[in-house]
Amino acid sequence: MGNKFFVSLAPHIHGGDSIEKKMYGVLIALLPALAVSVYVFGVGALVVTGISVLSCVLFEYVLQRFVLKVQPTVTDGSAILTGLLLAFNLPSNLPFWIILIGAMAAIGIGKMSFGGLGNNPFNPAIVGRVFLLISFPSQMTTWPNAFERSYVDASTGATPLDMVKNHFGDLPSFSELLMGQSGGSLGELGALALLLGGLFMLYRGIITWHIPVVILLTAFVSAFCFSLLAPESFYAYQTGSSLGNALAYAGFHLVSGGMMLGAFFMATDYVTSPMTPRGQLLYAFGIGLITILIRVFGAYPEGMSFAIFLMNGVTPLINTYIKPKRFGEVRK
Amino acid sequence: MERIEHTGIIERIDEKHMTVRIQQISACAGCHAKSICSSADKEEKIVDIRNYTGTYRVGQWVRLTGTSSMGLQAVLLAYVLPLFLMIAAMYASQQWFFPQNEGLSALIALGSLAVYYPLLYLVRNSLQKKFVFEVSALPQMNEL
Amino acid sequence: MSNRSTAVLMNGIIKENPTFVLLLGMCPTLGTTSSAVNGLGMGLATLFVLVSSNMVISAVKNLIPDKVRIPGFIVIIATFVTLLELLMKAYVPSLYESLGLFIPLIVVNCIVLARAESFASKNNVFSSMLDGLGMGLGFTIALTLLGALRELLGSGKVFGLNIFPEQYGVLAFVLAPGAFIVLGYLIALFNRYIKKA
Amino acid sequence: MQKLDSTFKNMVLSLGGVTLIAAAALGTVYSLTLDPIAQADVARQEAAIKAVVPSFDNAPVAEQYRIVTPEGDSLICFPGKVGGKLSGVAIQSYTKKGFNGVIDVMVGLSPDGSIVDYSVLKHAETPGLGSKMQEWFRMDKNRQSILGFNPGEHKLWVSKDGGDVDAITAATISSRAFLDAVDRAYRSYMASLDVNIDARTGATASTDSIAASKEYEVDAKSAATIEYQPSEKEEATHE
Amino acid sequence: MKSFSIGGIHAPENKLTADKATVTGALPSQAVVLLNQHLGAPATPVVAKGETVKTGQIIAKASGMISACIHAPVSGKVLKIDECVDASGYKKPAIYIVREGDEWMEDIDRTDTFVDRFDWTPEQIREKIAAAGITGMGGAGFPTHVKLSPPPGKKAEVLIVNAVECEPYLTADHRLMLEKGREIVMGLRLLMKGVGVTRGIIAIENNKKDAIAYMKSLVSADMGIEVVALKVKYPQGGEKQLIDAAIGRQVPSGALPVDVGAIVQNVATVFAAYEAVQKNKPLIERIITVTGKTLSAPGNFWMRLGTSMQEVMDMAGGLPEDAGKIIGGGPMMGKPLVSLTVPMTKGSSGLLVLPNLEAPRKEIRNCIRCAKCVDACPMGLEPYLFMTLTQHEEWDKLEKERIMDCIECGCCTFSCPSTRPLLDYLRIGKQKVGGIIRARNQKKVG
Amino acid sequence: MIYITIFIAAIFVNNIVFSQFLGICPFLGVSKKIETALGMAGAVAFVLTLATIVTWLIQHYLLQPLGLNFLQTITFILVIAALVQLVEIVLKKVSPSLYQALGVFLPLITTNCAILGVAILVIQKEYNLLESTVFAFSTAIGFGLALILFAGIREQLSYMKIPKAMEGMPIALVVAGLLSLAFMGFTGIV
Amino acid sequence: MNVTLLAILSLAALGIVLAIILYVTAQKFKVYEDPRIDEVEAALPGANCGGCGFAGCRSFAGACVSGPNPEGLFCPVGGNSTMAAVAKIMGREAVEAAPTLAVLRCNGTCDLRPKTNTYDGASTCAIAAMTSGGDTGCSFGCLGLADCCNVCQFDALHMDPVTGLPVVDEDKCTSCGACVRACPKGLFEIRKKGPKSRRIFVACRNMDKGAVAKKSCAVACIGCGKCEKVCEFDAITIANNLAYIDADACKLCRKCVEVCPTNAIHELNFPPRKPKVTAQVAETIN
Ligand SMILES: Cc1cc2nc3c(=O)[nH]c(=O)nc-3n(C[C@H](O)[C@H](O)[C@H](O)COP(=O)(O)O)c2cc1C
Ligand SMILES: Cc1cc2nc3c(=O)[nH]c(=O)nc-3n(C[C@H](O)[C@H](O)[C@H](O)COP(=O)(O)O)c2cc1C
Ligand SMILES: Cc1cc2nc3c(=O)[nH]c(=O)nc-3n(C[C@H](O)[C@H](O)[C@H](O)COP(=O)(O)O)c2cc1C
Ligand SMILES: Cc1cc2nc3c(=O)[nH]c(=O)nc-3n(C[C@H](O)[C@H](O)[C@H](O)CO)c2cc1C
Ligand code: SF4
Ligand code: SF4
Ligand code: SF4
Ligand code: SF4
Ligand code: FES
Repeated sequence: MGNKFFVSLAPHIHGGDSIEKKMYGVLIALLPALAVSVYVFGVGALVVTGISVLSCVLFEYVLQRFVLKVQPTVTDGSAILTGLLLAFNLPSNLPFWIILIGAMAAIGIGKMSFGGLGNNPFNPAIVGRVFLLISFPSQMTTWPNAFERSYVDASTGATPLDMVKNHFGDLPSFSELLMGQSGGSLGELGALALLLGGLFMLYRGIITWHIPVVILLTAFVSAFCFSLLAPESFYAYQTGSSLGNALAYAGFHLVSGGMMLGAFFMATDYVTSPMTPRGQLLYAFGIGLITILIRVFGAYPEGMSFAIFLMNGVTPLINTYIKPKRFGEVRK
Repeated sequence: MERIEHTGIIERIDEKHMTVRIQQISACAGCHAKSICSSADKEEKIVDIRNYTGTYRVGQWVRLTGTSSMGLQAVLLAYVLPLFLMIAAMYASQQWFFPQNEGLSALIALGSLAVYYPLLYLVRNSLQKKFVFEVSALPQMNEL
Repeated sequence: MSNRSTAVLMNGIIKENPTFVLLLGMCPTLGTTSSAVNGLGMGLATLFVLVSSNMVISAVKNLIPDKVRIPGFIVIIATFVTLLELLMKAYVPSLYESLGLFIPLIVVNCIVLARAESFASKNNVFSSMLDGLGMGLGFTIALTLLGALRELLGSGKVFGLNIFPEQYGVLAFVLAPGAFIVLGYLIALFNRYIKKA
Repeated sequence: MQKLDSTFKNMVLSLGGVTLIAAAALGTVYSLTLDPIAQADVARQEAAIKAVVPSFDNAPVAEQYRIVTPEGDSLICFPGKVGGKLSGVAIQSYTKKGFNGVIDVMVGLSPDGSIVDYSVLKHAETPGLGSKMQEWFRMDKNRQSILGFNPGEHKLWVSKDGGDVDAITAATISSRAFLDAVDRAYRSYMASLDVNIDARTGATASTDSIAASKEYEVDAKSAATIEYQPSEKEEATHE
Repeated sequence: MKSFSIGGIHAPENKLTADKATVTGALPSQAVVLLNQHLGAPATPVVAKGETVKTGQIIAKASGMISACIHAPVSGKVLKIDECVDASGYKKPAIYIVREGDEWMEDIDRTDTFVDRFDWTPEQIREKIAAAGITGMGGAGFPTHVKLSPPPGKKAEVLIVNAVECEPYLTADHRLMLEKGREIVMGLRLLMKGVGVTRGIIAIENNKKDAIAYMKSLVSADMGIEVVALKVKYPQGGEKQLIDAAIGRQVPSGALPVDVGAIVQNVATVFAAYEAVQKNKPLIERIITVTGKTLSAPGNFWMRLGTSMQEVMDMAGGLPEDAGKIIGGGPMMGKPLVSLTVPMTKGSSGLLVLPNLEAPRKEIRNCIRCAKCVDACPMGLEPYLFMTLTQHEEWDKLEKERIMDCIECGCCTFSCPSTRPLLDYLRIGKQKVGGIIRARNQKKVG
Repeated sequence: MIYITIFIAAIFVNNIVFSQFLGICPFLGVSKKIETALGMAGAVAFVLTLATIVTWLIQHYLLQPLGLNFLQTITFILVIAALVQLVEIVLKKVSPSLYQALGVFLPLITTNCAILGVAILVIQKEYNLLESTVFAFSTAIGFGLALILFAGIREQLSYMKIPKAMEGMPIALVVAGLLSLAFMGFTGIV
Repeated sequence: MNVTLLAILSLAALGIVLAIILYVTAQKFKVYEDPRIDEVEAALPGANCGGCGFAGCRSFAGACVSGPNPEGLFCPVGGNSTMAAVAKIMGREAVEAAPTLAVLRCNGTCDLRPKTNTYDGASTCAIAAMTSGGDTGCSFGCLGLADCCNVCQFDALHMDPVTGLPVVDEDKCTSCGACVRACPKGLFEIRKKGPKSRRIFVACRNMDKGAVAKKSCAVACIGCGKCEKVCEFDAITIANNLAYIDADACKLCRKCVEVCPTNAIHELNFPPRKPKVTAQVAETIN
């Protein structure tokens, strides 16, 4: 008989795509934003990011190795990504032990309880973030001012969203928001850098346009409508006309807070977003709307995380009821 | 459409009509706590089957199949519609007819049910056609 | 104590632990365990109702015809619950306040009726008391444990005693999500280590 | 003994019997606990009053009366007296502006309206944040403490909004709400003085304090019709 | 440029042998002729052990409605009628012929001359095709004469020639067009007449520009034939996808192409039809692409059916040292071969050797729900779901999710970043669900 | 306006399951399949609303005038139990086939904390009749929402390989916890 | 006492109304359920494996209670003792069924059946069977990917890493038949346990001609017919180049075992024989 050939069914070739390619692609896309936050927050940003990434990777390794007793898969990059995105959702002066708790919540509760990559119904980084927000509200809602570049002892200030919500303070200008010169979490600044990363991911085919575009669109339109309906109760840039105010208000929401980060990097997480384009549209619509609802009416100044979190919960239903367009489905 | 299946035992057979007793109500059948659960009653249910085909005998075990859409429709007719009716009746009564009299409004709301269910009773024949179960024989040992 | 009595007692504590194994009475379990004291209080309140209703039901079981069994039991249970309510209001008002709605809800706690149905209505008064005691203890232990754990994680205290500084407390654990999550992991641990053994 | 059969007669008798006995038992216990429950209620209120009013030798709970708020509803006021002379009042106030629902606060005011002490009765604010209000506003740090404040002389709102009180770190909402409750107590109290120098309590409101409450004049007027309401036990607390 | 509308992938084309003119292969010393080279019932042998046969002589007759005749690919003596391992890895009945010389049946025109007789009646055309034992050469192996007689009440409007050859590596159809273009056009006209349609389309993917140009030069408007260039995208060759791409109609689930008025035939089939009608030549040989990155002399060869793959391989310089996987057909749809003893059949369009480095599959990882498989699926299905449902044996749900629509193209497995063997499980699911459906239908009938 | 506030608050802000901790047993028990969850949601909505109206009547026209507030618990539970039975009888009379379809699909919800809890809550909150009804109805919607979301996730998880120790109830509870975490986002919306 | 009186009156009234409602309900709803169904169910093992041919233990219990004749009703998991208990509840004679067990009819261990290929597909027998005949020359033999072990609810099947074949744990196997249904090669057979658990069977399903079979597997049944000839009880038949031993006819004389040239016939749980013959075979199977 001689030769021993490999035997397995078709297809016999593979496109060469891999989890690593996707994950590291996202990591690369996040680098510009990381650079902006290091520029703005200095060592604080680096320390928080470092602790977060390291602890996520460590927890994942330890849990897989010693608790679940499976082959650790930390090299696939998803834990690094979770760590990085978690860090992007934290203030740059957060005490290290809180970051550790966040990483534990993200990886331990949010991911490994379900058996690891691919099984988690909720976005782990968001689980970590919201868990911390609920648990340490004061630490999580005091942000260093921009250009306070140290980890400890930075003086704290309000984020632009805070100011809008509570009607006070001088809002940073649009261009400042775009370039990242305002206070907030690590990844809350530099809308432009985030957008750049998002475009890179679109170009590389890591994500599709559906989710980010629809989130931004819905958020813009709904913020615009709210502002137009009750101009006096919303505070943002004053342009003179109520239409202009509404536009400015809606525009402000797009470039402030976690909107860009959420739309491009967190809502698009494969595992927790719907499988079909149609489903993704619905999901993104929900995120956009809930975000603005929370920002406008809720107790929290920022609603992105909660919106994604909630829509993650709806994703299984979307997947059950919204099916891809089948070939041959009646269409005239 | 997803199927709900039950195994039951044939109680009685007339021509073109038989009565099957099913053992455990659906959602509780697989519950770990069914043996001590009080919130769900564990009465048996009798299901009438009309227009079945095939031959069956009394005492035979059969499989009943319905679809869960059938169940959902039943819930709609039995509960959801009257619920809305009740709320509407109450709202109307409070808002327009007897704004002051809460007791009366409550009675009117309850009374709306007393109208709804008799209406349902009038259409029971068409309901009967809607909620039909399929019977099929269970495999017996010797057929395996 | 005889072997059988011990078995009846232990059954409720370990083998058929109402919280960890049967997963019954989840509402009070989750709703009242934001601290160890509350958990203990709720546990004891349920224990009281369980033991007394079990005993009474077992005593009168033959006087109640089968078909009105359940409502009869409910009346008996509800009576004890109301008694408990009145007594707590009078003598431990602060605990009553913090347990709130969950005291009257003991009536619908599945464990109570379930034990009445499946044990007390078939056994003698003494065994029924033991059964109620076992179940009640199982419930109490579970609730106290859950409460203590949540209190510890959430505010660094157990029964109000500081274990570590409060500022390190992870608030989420005393809030609603913590209830579900901690219970989830506790059950996992219970399954893994105690039920097997 | 044989189990009773499920005949109609048996069923009705048995269930009727069970309910009968149950009702009898409950009725009895109810009557027995009526007093202890009422006492417990009083004790609880008295404890709260004691915490906020310096000292009294009367029975404030028994002497409670209602005062009208500027918004038009009423608060319960417990007068504390030493030797028949008003030593302070405890006012059970509330606010709906909390981070998570209603906050009930017992505010102790001296006869002239300055804040003696306070005690948060009920709230659903976040533990560790909003819940800090129990201690925060009596801590002598920065501009946290409101004890001894006379709201007529101080700006009883948070410094962020230009007031004289520092908000709880990261819980401005709760702080605003809390101060709103205290303020309501103060205003209602002052208004009650304004309209009617209370003969019953025997207090003579100092003219100063009335003058200090000028700001509230408009409100006070609108609330002019004050009704005295000898309280009933049943009508215990404001929900 | 036109293409089908949902999903699809673009794999590296690797058409190594596109410019290698076909070479007529050596005659085999022994031909092993399998009795079911087609879909449907195996043919019934009509020769006995020891009998002498001529090339082109019928040796097995179609048995039943869906079946096809089989002819001797070589002349010689019938050694035995026995079993032989085919590409599925299981033993199937076959006729073994030991070749002696190459003596053809007299009525076969073996010359290269182009015949353009066109006075056949449709019946004659269909009969000749049936007699020649022609089955689809694009893969499925459906007896062609059956396809040419649509069920009553259904009317074909257009005949589409499937010349997209979307599989990577394979070039057999491409070469055939370049070398036998005229014959193909003639074959198409005959087939159109045979089914009674006036419109013909030759669909070619845009990576075969020379073939597109050449075929365009051969057709004229009065024939009713047009040549359509399609965007390169796999699985354009799939019947449903091709119809969508060529005429913009989607065949509904469970329906046949004729339901939207189309019939699809592979180019090689069309060529075989030409030969059957004009030259009386049954289907006994075909072009096979023998290819692989490490082969010393890959190429396209005219080979007689029944030749063992070993001998086919020898034409291309023999099996390379590092051969890791041998595939009968293309890399996306082909069957893995357990050995080279397998004989060629009517559907053998390629023999591909993957080197050891590329052969083994990668480790299976958790599904990360990236939906790449959903995006890639040309049928608009959810392969990831099929795999889990199959693993959980949820046959009802699988049916509801329309697993039976899967055309087994492999796009899903190809795209999955977690290298999950989606199609493997899908096949199990299809098999089980298909069985259940059949049982149910039978019950209804019975 | 107040009704809208009650409505939103009961569904999102003070969701009966995620923040009030009522009705957890059916929440955990009847959430393995989306469709049963849907059915259960409808049935609970009806019973909850009906029971609330009836108990409200009893409280305001019977217990309160007679000064028998302390009999609240025992009366309510009995009335609710009887009510559910009554509905069954009526349904069975009205259309046996409809009744059968229900019985095969859903368990009978006799009593659970949610129903008794809401009946007591509306009394405690001193809602008037219409407010009580809206509150009961909204609470039921909130219950349905929670149940259906949860069922969706559980159905998805049932196809995944969950670590052994976490299988079944533990993971369901963790999911419930995370959902309740997500629902905290609605804090303060009304 | 006023309150108490009121309480008594109203509650008692309520109680009576309730009693009436319930009475009516009870009249309308309760159906008589044979209490024996519960009893029988309690006596059953509760594995709900379906081995009896019914949807679950309760279905089976129902069938036992209602069925006019107990024939054909057998719980393979509980076995005769359970059936005896059931019969007792029913007040009937138990029908003894011969105890059975699953046996594996393949003996092609790794060393006796050389690999010819490397199977590289998804790790289940079902898919491997679909891909090719398997990665050895024998397309009838065990694929070794443990589908059978995975379906066994009773932990009675385990892959032997050395032989690459599944091994039946005689103590745990309940002969539920799940493995029989799961194996795509049909290698399991539920077979009479035999006295002292002694069994003789042909551990092979290869239907190739002798020479071919022999080439792919050293212990394949080559259909030579020696066993058939030597069997005095006509228990052995040969069809398609494969011998089969009828368990009912076999008298466990062991003659066939000795004559089989390829050691394809297995004997289980017999006392060791005088040295000489195939000790090795017994080893490989157990
Ligand atoms: C009030 C109530 C509580 C229930 N509680 C549980 C429970 O805690 N756990 C459980 O697994 N099933 C419980 N069940 C049964 C489930 O509704 C359901 O029938 C079971 O999960 C089986 O689903 P399956 O058929 O998908 O296996 C309960 C049913 C009811 C009516
Ligand atoms: C989980 C969480 C709980 C919070 N709880 C409260 C609270 O109880 N009271 C409060 O005033 N603010 C609370 N906040 C903060 C508010 O959302 C808001 O940020 C804050 O009141 C703004 O005031 P600041 O200017 O003091 O930060 C909470 C925030 C979070 C994240
Ligand atoms: C995924 C897939 C890809 C296919 N690719 C081709 C192809 O490239 N060329 C081809 O002729 N047939 C291809 N086929 C076969 C066609 O669907 C169809 O069976 C064939 O064109 C019909 O022609 P025939 O009967 O002449 O073979 C493919 C089938 C499938 C399912
Ligand atoms: C486009 C994309 C976005 C991602 N976003 C997140 C994220 O927001 N949070 C996170 O924890 N992981 C994210 N990941 C990584 C990974 O999917 C995630 O850890 C899984 O949810 C873990 O199972 C992302 C991955 C990709 C490819
Ligand atoms: S193999 Fe089937 S499921 Fe996969 S992509 Fe092709 S058609 Fe879709
Ligand atoms: S391509 Fe693979 S990983 Fe992505 S969804 Fe499909 S099966 Fe899952
Ligand atoms: S070995 Fe087979 S027959 Fe025996 S218990 Fe396991 S699956 Fe059932
Ligand atoms: S016996 Fe059958 S199922 Fe078991 S491993 Fe072998 S081939 Fe697979
Ligand atoms: S304890 Fe609340 S529903 Fe069971």
